[in-house]
Amino acid sequence: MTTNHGEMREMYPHVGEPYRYRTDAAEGSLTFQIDGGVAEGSHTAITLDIESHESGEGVCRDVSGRTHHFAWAWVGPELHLWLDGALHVFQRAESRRRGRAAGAESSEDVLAPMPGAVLEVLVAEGDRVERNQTVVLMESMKMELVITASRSGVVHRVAVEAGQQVDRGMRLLELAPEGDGGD
Amino acid sequence: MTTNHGEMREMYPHVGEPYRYRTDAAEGSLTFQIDGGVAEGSHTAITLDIESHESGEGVCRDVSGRTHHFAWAWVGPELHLWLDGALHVFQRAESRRRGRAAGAESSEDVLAPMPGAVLEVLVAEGDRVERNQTVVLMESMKMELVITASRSGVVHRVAVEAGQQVDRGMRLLELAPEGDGGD
Amino acid sequence: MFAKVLVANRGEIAVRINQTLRTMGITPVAVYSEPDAGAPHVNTAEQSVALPGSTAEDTYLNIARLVQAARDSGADAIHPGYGFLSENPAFARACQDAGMSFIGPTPESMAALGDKLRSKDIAIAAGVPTVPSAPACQPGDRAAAEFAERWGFPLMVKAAAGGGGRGMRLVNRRQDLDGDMELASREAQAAFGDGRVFLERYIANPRHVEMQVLADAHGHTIHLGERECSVQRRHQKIIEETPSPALTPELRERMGDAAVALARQAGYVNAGTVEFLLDPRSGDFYFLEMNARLQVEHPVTEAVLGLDMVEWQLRIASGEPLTLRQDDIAPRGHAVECRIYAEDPYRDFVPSTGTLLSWRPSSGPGLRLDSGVVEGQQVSIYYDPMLAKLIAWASSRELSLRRMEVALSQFVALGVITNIPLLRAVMQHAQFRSGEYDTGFLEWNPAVTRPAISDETRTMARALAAWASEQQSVGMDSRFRGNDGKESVNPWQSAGQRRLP
Amino acid sequence: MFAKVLVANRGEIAVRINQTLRTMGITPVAVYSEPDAGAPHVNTAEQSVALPGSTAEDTYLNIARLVQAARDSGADAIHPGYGFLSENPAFARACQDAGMSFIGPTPESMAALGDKLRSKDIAIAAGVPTVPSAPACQPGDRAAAEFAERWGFPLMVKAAAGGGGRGMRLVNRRQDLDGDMELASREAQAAFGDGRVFLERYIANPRHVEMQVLADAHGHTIHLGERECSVQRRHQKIIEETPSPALTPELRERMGDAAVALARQAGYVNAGTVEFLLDPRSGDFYFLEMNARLQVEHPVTEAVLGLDMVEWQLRIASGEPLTLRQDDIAPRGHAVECRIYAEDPYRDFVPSTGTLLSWRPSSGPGLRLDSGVVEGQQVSIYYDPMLAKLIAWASSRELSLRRMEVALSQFVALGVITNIPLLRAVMQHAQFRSGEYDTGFLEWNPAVTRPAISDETRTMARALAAWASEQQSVGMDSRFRGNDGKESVNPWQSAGQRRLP
Repeated sequence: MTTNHGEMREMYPHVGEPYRYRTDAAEGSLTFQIDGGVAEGSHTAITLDIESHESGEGVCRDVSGRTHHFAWAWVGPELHLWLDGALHVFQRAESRRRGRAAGAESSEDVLAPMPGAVLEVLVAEGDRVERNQTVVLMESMKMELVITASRSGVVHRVAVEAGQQVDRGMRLLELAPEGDGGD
Repeated sequence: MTTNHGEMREMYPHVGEPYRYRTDAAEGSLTFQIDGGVAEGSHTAITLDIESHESGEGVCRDVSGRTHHFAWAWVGPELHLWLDGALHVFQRAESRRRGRAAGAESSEDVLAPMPGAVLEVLVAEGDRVERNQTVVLMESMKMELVITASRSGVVHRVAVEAGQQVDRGMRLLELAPEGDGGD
Repeated sequence: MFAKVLVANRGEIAVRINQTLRTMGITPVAVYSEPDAGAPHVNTAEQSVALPGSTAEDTYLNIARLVQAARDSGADAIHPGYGFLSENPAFARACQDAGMSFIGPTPESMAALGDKLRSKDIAIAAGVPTVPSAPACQPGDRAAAEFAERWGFPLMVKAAAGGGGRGMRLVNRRQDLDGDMELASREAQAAFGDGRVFLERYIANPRHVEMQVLADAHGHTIHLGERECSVQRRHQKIIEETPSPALTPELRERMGDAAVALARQAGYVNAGTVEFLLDPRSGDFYFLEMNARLQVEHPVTEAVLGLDMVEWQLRIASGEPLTLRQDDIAPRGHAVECRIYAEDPYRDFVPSTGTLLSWRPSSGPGLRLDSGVVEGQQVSIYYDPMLAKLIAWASSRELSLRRMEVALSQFVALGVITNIPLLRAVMQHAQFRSGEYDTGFLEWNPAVTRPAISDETRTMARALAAWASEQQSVGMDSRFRGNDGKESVNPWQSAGQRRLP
Repeated sequence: MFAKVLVANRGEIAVRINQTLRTMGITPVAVYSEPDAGAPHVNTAEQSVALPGSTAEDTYLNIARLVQAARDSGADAIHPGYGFLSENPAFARACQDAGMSFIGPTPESMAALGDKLRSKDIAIAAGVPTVPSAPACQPGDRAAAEFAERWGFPLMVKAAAGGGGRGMRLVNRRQDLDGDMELASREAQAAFGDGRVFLERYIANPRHVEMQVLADAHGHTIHLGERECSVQRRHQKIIEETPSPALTPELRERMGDAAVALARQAGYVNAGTVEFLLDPRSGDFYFLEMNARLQVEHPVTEAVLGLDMVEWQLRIASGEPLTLRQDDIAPRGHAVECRIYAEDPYRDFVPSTGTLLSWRPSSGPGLRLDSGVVEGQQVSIYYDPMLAKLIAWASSRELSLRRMEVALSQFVALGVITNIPLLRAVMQHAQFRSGEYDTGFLEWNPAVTRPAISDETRTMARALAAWASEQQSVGMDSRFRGNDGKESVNPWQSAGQRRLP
């Protein structure tokens, strides 16, 4: 009997609190103890037979014999798990960026949510912006994207200009620090 | 302009002599000089645009614009190349087993041509066998396979018994050495 | 018949056209932008021409380059697919001027149908119902009052010269009519320099039902039945089916006759689609527009009729007569299509990009996949996020919806976020299954655009995520495409020991 | 209708049955041997039971274990697929004894049809032509001489108790008749303890044409037209098509009537296939055997008729009446199926094993894939080497053959050797295209079992091999499924700089 444990965090479709797991392998099956997550302090357990495949596909069976098809791939630090037709995204809890509170939405930066082209920057350095104010317009895949400020503050730096191509996660604007970054 | 060169050998569907190649990259295209192979001393050249993909697929275009779909994978030391629906297998010339003349079919051993089960061993140690004599019957994928001796000689050792599972390339019989191994 | 056809498009529709061209023994020529180098629409062609640049404007919308590519490659015809230049009369004319056939209608009928006012005139001339409207009138006019009297409220006020929503207002109550007409007129004056407004009946929650038409160059025009396209997000269809659950045989015949009359009136040749708004309560239908090209959702028609629309497009464009008679058109069973988009159904359909790390479509009886991508491909920002179309056919609507639902649940796609879970939720939805839905379906049922994951599934997903994460740690996720001279190991791994029964 | 059905099979047919079960809202239960853990027939089911062991005998042929698995999982019926236990009356009886429905005919009619002599008697009783034969006779008999007189040479001598080719001889000349009968009789005596022999007419180079039959439990039997299965290697079909190029409407009707009469005579219920040898010169046909199960090649019938054979099998087994009338059976277009085997077409069809490193089937209009494997899967030694079936439909035979040929040329399979190039060569072959072929096709055309690669293609392959080999050297073939926390790099690599037009 071998035991593993660790901590994961759901990112999609629900963003949840981290959960802890413990895995016990015995009798050809794996028993998972899942703690936390949906409601802090909750505890669930599930026992699965898992047959997997190096190309990233597998099948698992619960104790009732019900059989589920799954597949997985790493997208950067994200573990994308496909299960019976639905996507679930996870991260290892320890791989989240340090210095940033788990679940916090605030940031000093306004980032590009996806790759695309900048159509228009609606603010200038030194401007005061309100939370949810539209600051940049982008275009991606024939769609216009409205980028809003995640908090109120003063624009410290404009990092892009109209017409520029940006990658996902690229900084568009930097807001001046304000207190401890809480919202 | 960068130049590469090397030596390859066709294994399937035709087993051919090794050929040498030289690749010159220029103007967005690759020009291949192919020497030897079909007829020793022959020389052909072809210029291709190649777009490839890390998942092992690609498309190439010759100077007339004709476009071909290809894919490749390494199966052990063999390069399996799929081109417009047909399989071609190659090896790097240097990766062939040393001490064995290129193209020679003779060997001291009778090997399993594919995985399967041994049905019957028709010879015993010390038996004299003729070239192409049936020495072992195997079963694989509901088919009976007839294994013949690749040369005349005396059975030095029987390495398997009836009912045994064997992998591809596993030795079934060993023939006693006879002269320099030529056929 | 043509010997070589340039396909001025990309993605699934270019692949699909390549397939029929090759089936007919015609050489397809692909064009491709830089991000599309090596994409499936290139490797399914037999010849290809690079278009420098990445944006649609530089490549698939560049008339001069496309005509040049066709000329250089020796093509004798151009197929525009849908989107891009498919309804651009200047492109059709440029092809003809270069001595090549354009696979579609004449530039003249394309231009007429592309203009909203002209196409409405054509419909009226053909006796096809359009949305009732009162001619240009002033606030307080007797004509306005009479129109309001006749049709009731709500009503639309629209700018005669209008477009883009400017000068347009929904009038809910009689007492607002004059005021709203004033406002609309001022807006129209400001926007277009033309303050004329008119009243139009407001069709609440219509169904979107369209009729497929085929017309040859010898005056023979038929319709191929309808497609129901009412499930839409942001006014874009995502699910289509045929037959429509809303049509009686009598209504089908009337709509089909209307579509044929309109195509004849427009002098239409080749495949086209007449779109209607259908009021499911009254059974009245109104001409919306005619799409002068192959439609995205044409495969559902192919599935129930057993024909190849692109084959007919090519035959007609090469001058062959349409040998099908209206009586030959006998649909068999039911077909549904789902458009698979790289977009997040739970975050306002925002497009998703990335590398398709897994792309393993379901297959089997009654299923067809028209795909523009392969595993390992980059989904870029440059073009429409539609990856593929899945089509399910079965002997009844109930079975084809369930076949689709099963196929969606088996469709492995990883690396980009797709709308597959939304499509599946619609297939399972009681209202959709009942057939009683309209273009407001997603609006009235916001629950389908929210994730619905049972606690049991969530626990299983968490367990599997933990497991997969551990697999990586112990190096079991190593590349199986070995090049180390050793035989591949058995790729099946078992968790723990083998179970005994 | 059933709630839960155990599928006592593996590979593509188990996957295909799962698909229809789920479409009909019935829970499929898979069984699997150890090498099949995680195979597609398991992950397309909703429930599964492990069968310990690897060999067919221990697993898919183990009646007791299969019945136990069905009982344990709560299944109310068992579908046997084809092969394995599908024509084993003891299995059908064991299912019934355990209180479960067997989806197929009764054990009694299965047993009768499984016996060559009894099935020939049934055919004769039904008035169905069988191969002419002289009753058991001695060398020098008048009966033997008269039979030889009537039918000419060559003739077959067969052992009355025979089987497996023993006691069987082809007699080419009159002067050999007595001697060959002596020899055959002695062989038969030695082999079976029964020296009786009889003469049978030798049908040289027949076509293999079969009729699909459906019969319900209420006495209603129809046929669904024919399938032409004459392209065979080692007496196993590899390509099937419908309609047969050899059948006139009149011949089709006669063969269909014969098949229905035979099924009725046998008290047959459910889907079955009556196989005939057709003498293409005379138009005479002879009963060969009846397959009391679903046939591998059933999808071509589904493609032209627009129905689901497994759906009908389930309806009939659950007692529903067959609502199709003979007049409803109206084929549309033409369909062809190719069986994709892991075998080397150039080395006497020797099976090939290994890991499927690439498996990227073609898809699109008119194509259907029934596959039992996925990329990354191990193709093992344990079972039949058929990987998948590809089915192409089009409006004409010419187009469906070409559609198939194109699809085969686009079907990427790497890691095991497949017969795809052979299938493609047949699709391109003038004699096959003409429709004038028989069961000797591969024998008469050995060139299609030899590689035919043009010098140009060979040079291109060598160049690409050199290129791919260099790619590996410089590390460009690195795994793109990254786990290093960095975004994947753009997976498209360009050789050299970008071309300008």
